[in-house]
Amino acid sequence: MVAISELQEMYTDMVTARHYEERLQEEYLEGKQPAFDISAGPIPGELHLAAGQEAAAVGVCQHLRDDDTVTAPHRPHHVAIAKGVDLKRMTAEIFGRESGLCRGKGGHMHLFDPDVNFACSGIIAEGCPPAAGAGLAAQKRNSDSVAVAYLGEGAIDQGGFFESLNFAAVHDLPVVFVIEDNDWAISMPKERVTDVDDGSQRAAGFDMPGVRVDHDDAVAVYEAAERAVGRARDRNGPTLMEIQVHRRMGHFMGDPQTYRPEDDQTAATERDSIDRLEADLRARGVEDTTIKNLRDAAEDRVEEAIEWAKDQPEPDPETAHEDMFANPPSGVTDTDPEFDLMGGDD
Amino acid sequence: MVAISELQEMYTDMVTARHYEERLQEEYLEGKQPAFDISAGPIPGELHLAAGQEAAAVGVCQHLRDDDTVTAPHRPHHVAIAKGVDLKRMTAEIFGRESGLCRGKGGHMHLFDPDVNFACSGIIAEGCPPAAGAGLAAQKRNSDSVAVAYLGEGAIDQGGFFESLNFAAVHDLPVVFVIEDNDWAISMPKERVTDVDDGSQRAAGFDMPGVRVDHDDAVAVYEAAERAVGRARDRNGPTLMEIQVHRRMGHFMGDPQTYRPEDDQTAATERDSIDRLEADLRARGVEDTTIKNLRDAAEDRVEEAIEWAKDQPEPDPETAHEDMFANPPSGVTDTDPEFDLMGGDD
Amino acid sequence: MSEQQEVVERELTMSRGMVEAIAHEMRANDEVFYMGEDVADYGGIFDSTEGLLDEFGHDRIMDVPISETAYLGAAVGAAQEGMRPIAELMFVDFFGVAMDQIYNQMAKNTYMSGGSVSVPMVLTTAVGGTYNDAAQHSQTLYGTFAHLPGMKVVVPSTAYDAKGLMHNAIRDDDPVVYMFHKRLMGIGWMPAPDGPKTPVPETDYTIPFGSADVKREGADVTIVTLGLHVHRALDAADSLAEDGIDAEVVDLRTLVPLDRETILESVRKTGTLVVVDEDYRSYGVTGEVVATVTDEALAHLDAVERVAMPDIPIPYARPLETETQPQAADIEAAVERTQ
Amino acid sequence: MSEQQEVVERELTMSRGMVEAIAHEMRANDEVFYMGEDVADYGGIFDSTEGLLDEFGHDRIMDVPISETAYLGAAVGAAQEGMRPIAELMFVDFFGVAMDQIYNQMAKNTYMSGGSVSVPMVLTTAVGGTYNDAAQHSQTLYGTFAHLPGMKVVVPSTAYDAKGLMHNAIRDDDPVVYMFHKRLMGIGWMPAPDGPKTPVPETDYTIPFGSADVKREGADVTIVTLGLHVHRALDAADSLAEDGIDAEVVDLRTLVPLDRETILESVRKTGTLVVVDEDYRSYGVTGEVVATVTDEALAHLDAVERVAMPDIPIPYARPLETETQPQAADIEAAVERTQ
Ligand SMILES: Cc1ncc(C[n+]2csc(CCOP(=O)(O)OP(=O)(O)O)c2C)c(N)n1
Ligand SMILES: Cc1ncc(C[n+]2csc(CCOP(=O)(O)OP(=O)(O)O)c2C)c(N)n1
Ligand SMILES: [Mg+2]
Ligand SMILES: [Mg+2]
Repeated sequence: MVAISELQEMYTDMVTARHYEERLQEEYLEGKQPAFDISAGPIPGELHLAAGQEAAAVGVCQHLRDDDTVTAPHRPHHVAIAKGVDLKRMTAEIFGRESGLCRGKGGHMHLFDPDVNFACSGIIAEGCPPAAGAGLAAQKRNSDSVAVAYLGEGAIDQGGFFESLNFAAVHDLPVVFVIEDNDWAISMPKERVTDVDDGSQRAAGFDMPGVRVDHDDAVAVYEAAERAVGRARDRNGPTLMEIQVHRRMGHFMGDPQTYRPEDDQTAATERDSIDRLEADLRARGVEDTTIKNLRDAAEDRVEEAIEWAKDQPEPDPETAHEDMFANPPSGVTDTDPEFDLMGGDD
Repeated sequence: MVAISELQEMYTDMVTARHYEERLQEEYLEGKQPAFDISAGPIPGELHLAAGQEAAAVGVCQHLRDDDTVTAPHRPHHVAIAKGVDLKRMTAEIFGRESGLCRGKGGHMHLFDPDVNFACSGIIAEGCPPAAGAGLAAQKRNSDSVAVAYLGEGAIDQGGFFESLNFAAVHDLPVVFVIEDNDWAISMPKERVTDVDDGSQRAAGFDMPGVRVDHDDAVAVYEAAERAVGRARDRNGPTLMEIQVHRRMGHFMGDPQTYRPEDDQTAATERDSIDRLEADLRARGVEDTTIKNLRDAAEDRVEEAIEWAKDQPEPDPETAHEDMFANPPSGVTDTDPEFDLMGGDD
Repeated sequence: MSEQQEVVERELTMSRGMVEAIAHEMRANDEVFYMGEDVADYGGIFDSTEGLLDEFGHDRIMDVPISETAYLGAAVGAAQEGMRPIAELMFVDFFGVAMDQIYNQMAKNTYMSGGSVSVPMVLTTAVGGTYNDAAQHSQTLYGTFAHLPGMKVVVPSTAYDAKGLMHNAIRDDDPVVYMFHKRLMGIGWMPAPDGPKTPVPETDYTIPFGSADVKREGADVTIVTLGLHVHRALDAADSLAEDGIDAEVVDLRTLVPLDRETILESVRKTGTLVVVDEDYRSYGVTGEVVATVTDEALAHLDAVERVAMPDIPIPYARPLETETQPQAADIEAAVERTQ
Repeated sequence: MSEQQEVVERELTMSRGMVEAIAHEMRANDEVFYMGEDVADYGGIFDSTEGLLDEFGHDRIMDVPISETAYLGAAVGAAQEGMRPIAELMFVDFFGVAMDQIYNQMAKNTYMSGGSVSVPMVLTTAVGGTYNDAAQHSQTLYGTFAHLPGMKVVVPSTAYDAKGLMHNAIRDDDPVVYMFHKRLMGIGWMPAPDGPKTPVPETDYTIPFGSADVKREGADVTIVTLGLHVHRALDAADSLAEDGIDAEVVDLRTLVPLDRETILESVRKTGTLVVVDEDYRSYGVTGEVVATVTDEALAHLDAVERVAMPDIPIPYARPLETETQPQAADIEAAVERTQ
């Protein structure tokens, strides 16, 4: 049975993530007034928010340490929060500020926090191979850290995903692949793009265990992930998990969602995962005031991060030309060696 | 039960293919004397021969018509022969001659014969998507032709293969994917690259039927393919087949095969698929002389094709600059339209 | 102006120009269909198929799984069967997941088959920055596609060109890569500059590939560019005119084939070349245009400047993206350096 | 020649030079490993790992499934964890199945992370034609890789350079694409010309990136080239010398960074530039080298020629490949046209 302290941690992260997305939505849209203009306002670029998907983030990441690696896709904030990414610097990055995680160069789809081994990428399924690589590094170094790759249910038709499953399986890598099934890939419902309702069935072709958690219950995710992460940590190889979640917002901010039937929203809003976990907490005897305190603290932390971020300066344009390489372009040396090559090439 | 006439056709194609590969091997290696030099001799480039894999070619292609499409990989000759590709022009292409199928531009990995809808490509698994596209075209045109994509067992870890399975499955395309399992991908034995012994299991993740023929028996292949091709032709969707075959030669000519245990060769040579079909023919009452006649005719046809090809002129160097485009580079017209665009762009 | 010329007043956005050509060709030919992610119910993230689903239905305006290798390759296969697919790569930045189908199959099959096979397909794709979508969603990659042989590469800058080039692309029996700049499309949520909205004839017409268009005539300097930067160059030219510098602006319209004649003619006249490109500076469009001139008209060349995206991934924050992307002011400054 | 100079007599093939550097670095650093198809028991189809399995075993010389996206991406992931993988793409022509990992992840992560992440990996890959392997197995694609920012791009032409550049590549904290030309490796079944076999010191040494090497000094014309064509240019230079034309041959050695200084210095001296490239002519290396000179030294440039693969897929038959690939005689003719 999950310890109450863990439930409370998960609850805190879920509330943090939910409030975070709602606040970013506000900040983002406010800036696009009067007519939505993607180039206006304090948050640049596209914005993919994950409200409704928190259970998948916290239920898995609760089992992870800082030295475990996580890769996330274009919808990364909830996972980043659950993995412990620096919230202030992440927010500053999303607002395109100098003190952002990536000095304003990456943005919301390309957040890197090496302190907790978190990274994301905006190309569908392409976070899977690097996660396999992190698992490979752990294996080669004989360490017991693990790697987790998140992806959407729309990403399970992409070649890189399959290749990564096979690569992880044949090398017994400590990797967990986590599919967040929110039923939609932008405007495409999942039945339009694959015949398989349960994405975890893809594992069968690789002799890898596949498991689906068919409702966005943080506790159920926690339990399934305990086995999957444990299997990886014990060097028993990879697992594929799929978790049913819900996309409460548009694909990106500004998405008119005209393709989406109304009841798709109502049904799912009813089974909200945060309410569910809150009910669990109550059932386990946690007081209302404790819950309220957790919630308030989480919300305060979000506000603080956003305020801090908005106070940060924008990057100096000249810094655009920095950070191309870790070493100078010439590599580790810039002096040519001197040898006397007999009749050789000099 | 397979009609005797069909058995005889398959036998003829198998003998043709086997003799063809043996003769090409001779021609190729002869030219590389004394020390193997890949740039010398009458056949340019790499050469991947398919001796030992004939059952997979004939058992499937026996069910195909000229308007059905086949894509093959880098080891294409046996499939091309079974599909009815023009043997003389194919041979001329392999010898790099002007009257080759591709005027000497494609070569042995890039044979195109639009008369029988045959094509091949040297990039692993990348023949699968175009085969799916041929199936899509048949579906859109309401025709009952089908498409078959051949690939090696080493190709089933490549992204494009998986994506094609899913694409074909979700659109119910008339496509059959045929894995030729010869146990090796160049020097890599299959257990080193995937955990799954039976590649047709990959189908499960797409809710597609998968079937394996675990010995290179042309009749068994014929029967399994009858169902798969029939399913496609009847618009019931795709099938994944895997067929155990045997690579009797090196991966390419000149392959030292030092990585290959001796008994890998002996075991498989014993269960040769041509001998097996010959025994079936005898069991079905076909006379020795008939068999010998079939064999002789097949061998004669091969000799004739090779002689013809070697007699063909090499292409004029200048023709290298032809065939870039079907239309002129300017497209369908080279005159600009004339309009009076009010205050517009002219 | 000849007597027969049709007078055109109706103005369209670039997206409407492009879509009108597609719809026209689809009506005329049952074998034309469009495949891509979110092209059906959504109408294309960048309005490339807006409204087509209603008229043509899901069979001909097909949503596909996020499997670019599979569906672009399927387009190759269907094209080889004689159909005329249009397949969309949502952002050109995603080419890396499907490049083998694009360049090893689509682009090469005609040649490798010695002309016995043709691949009459159009690959449409959105390009370009200006809205802070960062390194994986803002590139043009013009040079990457133009370098690899076998594809005709089209980059419209106005609604008029978009329509005529699309008609030519669909009717062409060869693979055409049609790169539309997001900022020019006239999408509601991404306001376009004024230039791309132009009069567009209702009738169909084809603009041949390899015919660059002199969008502004001038005597002092030749600015060669394409896509979004045609409009930035025109802005720069306007303000240069105030300083008495008369710039000619050449819109390449297609990179393959490249209209070398028009470039040469202009440089022979002005003696000065400024090449402007939104793609990365090195090993790309700017070098090729410069070398085109040195190949044939070195003696006429008095001054050269290149204005392009520096060789760095496109940064996210607004001041950083603006710093790296060539602005009208950068073009002006480059021209001034040549005088 | 300074007193301390070590005299080197031992000659190696280019493959041995490359492998020696890899073995040295693997001995020195447990975190270096090599992944690729057929790199273990086979020793690399083009001898890139010949002999390494015996010393280092299957854990460090790893065969991988034919899943370039997965294993090249795994190298990116392992590199970001601080390991130093070397990952081989058997032929550069296969880049299309894995280009997203190569250019959107490997090449961009350092910049996109604002420098907080580095990707210390080497991507090795075989390039080049001359043995009739046709359109999907004979390219160099130099321009394709050099155009996209974030990768250092290395092309050795001799055993000496191959070793020193490989040492630098493995020790470098950035992604390096190391393109070795099949014809230069000295593989038993693909005889190399004489040039690439050179004296190679037993000790380790690094050749900095961005230092072009003047392989032959000359006063009359600058031939800028790389890879196989260094040797063809040297052959051409020998025969030009008989006609009294003294050619300087500049071997770029790396395309990124590009040693623009050495090119400029040479052209300032000779006034004449001939660029020779085995890659496709348009939008590639030749244009960039030409524009490098027009950017900085237009006034010094009296004549320019480009000698490159025409913009067509590489044909199979021997007379066709020979026709399209730049030969020593083509270089000679180009030089003569400039005089
Ligand atoms: C290779 C690639 N193709 C297409 C896209 C465009 N794209 C971004 S998100 C998305 C939908 C993803 O759906 P899913 O994986 O279910 O994730 P969700 O958005 O639902 O979280 C698409 C098609 C992309 N980023 N990369
Ligand atoms: C994408 C890609 N990667 C690697 C190769 C090099 N290659 C050619 S054949 C081959 C082995 C293929 O094995 P398999 O699919 O089993 O076919 P077989 O050779 O056994 O017929 C490899 C790795 C290639 N052609 N394409
Ligand atoms: Mg989804
Ligand atoms: Mg095999």
